[in-house]
Amino acid sequence: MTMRLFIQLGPEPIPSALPSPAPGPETGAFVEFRGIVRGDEGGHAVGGLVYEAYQPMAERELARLADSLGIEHPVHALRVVHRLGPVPVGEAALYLGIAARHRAEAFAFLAGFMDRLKQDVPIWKTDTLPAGR
Amino acid sequence: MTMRLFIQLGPEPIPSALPSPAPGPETGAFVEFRGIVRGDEGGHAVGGLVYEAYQPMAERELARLADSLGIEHPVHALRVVHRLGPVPVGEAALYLGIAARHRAEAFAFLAGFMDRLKQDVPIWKTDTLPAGR
Amino acid sequence: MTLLYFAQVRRITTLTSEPLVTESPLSTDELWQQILRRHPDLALLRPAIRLARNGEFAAPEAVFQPDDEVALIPPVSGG
Amino acid sequence: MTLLYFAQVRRITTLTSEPLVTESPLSTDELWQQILRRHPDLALLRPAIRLARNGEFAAPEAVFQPDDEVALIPPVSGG
Repeated sequence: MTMRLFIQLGPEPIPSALPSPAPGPETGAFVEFRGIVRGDEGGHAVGGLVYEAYQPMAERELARLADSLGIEHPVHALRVVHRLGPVPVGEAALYLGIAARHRAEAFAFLAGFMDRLKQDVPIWKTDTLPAGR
Repeated sequence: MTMRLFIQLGPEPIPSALPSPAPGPETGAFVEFRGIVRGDEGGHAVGGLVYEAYQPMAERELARLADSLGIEHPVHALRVVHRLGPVPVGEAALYLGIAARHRAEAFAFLAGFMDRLKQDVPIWKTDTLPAGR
Repeated sequence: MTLLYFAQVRRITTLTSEPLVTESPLSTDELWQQILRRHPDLALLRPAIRLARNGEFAAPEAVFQPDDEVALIPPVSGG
Repeated sequence: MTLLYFAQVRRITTLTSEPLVTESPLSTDELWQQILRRHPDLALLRPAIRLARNGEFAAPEAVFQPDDEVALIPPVSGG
């Protein structure tokens, strides 16, 4: 099975709604995850975080990760968006949208993808923004 | 920790975007799941499914399930929407939105909630709609 | 007592609900005897049906009161 | 060879990239010797840094060519 894959890294805010990456009649489960910047980082109040990427490698690693996980947990399609630069508290730094036939594949893919993203994809939190008042 | 809980059962289509049930600065993970009607059911092409509920009990069971799972996997808030009546292929019959501090709680809550929803909540697929052409 | 029928159960009874007049409380077995007297075709499905009393799953030792709302819950399939 | 620096590594080198002129291919150890000669303060971080060669993680036995793009990848923290 071929997985449809959409990868996007950039400074734009992540939209509050993104279409399913595989809207066909064979999709029974659509799971979305947003990693949201919290108002505290290491115990300190912050106004946001700043993300940086080694962009071409990050995109390639994300695609490789998707392909490799897709063998174990076949899903129809994946959309990954990672915001770069400053991200204010309450906004999403990361979005994943996974379409699959059944929820079990989608859940397993999601958990595995997040674990490996946080190990192998060259994206960094490099700074904090000052907390507002 | 108190969980914010929004439960809605009814015939209206589920919106393509629903706000996070806990948009505060303490939320680091927002997971959404849509159970979507597929174009095949038991090997036959269908145009949709018809859902029926014992509504007051279903709402109570959903709340009870959320409370009980929230002890094991503390999350900030849950929104559950289940569409009733006819649901065409490609549209969502079920929506879950879970806000939590970390993704691990949200993922565990989501998987556990789905397993138990499919055992204990009095909602049924009662019929299929004829496949279009 | 009001009996509520859903999904497969409703297709067998061809009713969504019906009254069951009883003067005294009924045990689970007594209630099932009354139900099966009216709808013998439910016998096959009985092992899969859970009873709910006033909107909550009833324990096997539950006692059903004359004014209870009792739902027959066949295997669920939501989501 | 072009060296790329990110995150903690960039804060130590105070550069995002710099050229490293070499006539012959370098082993991982030889490359690190060159890097640490320029930026000795990276020594402490070295065990945590993975090298990427032309956008892919390099195996320990990798050989770095004069025209490669080499990135120093400190522990990542995306998501």
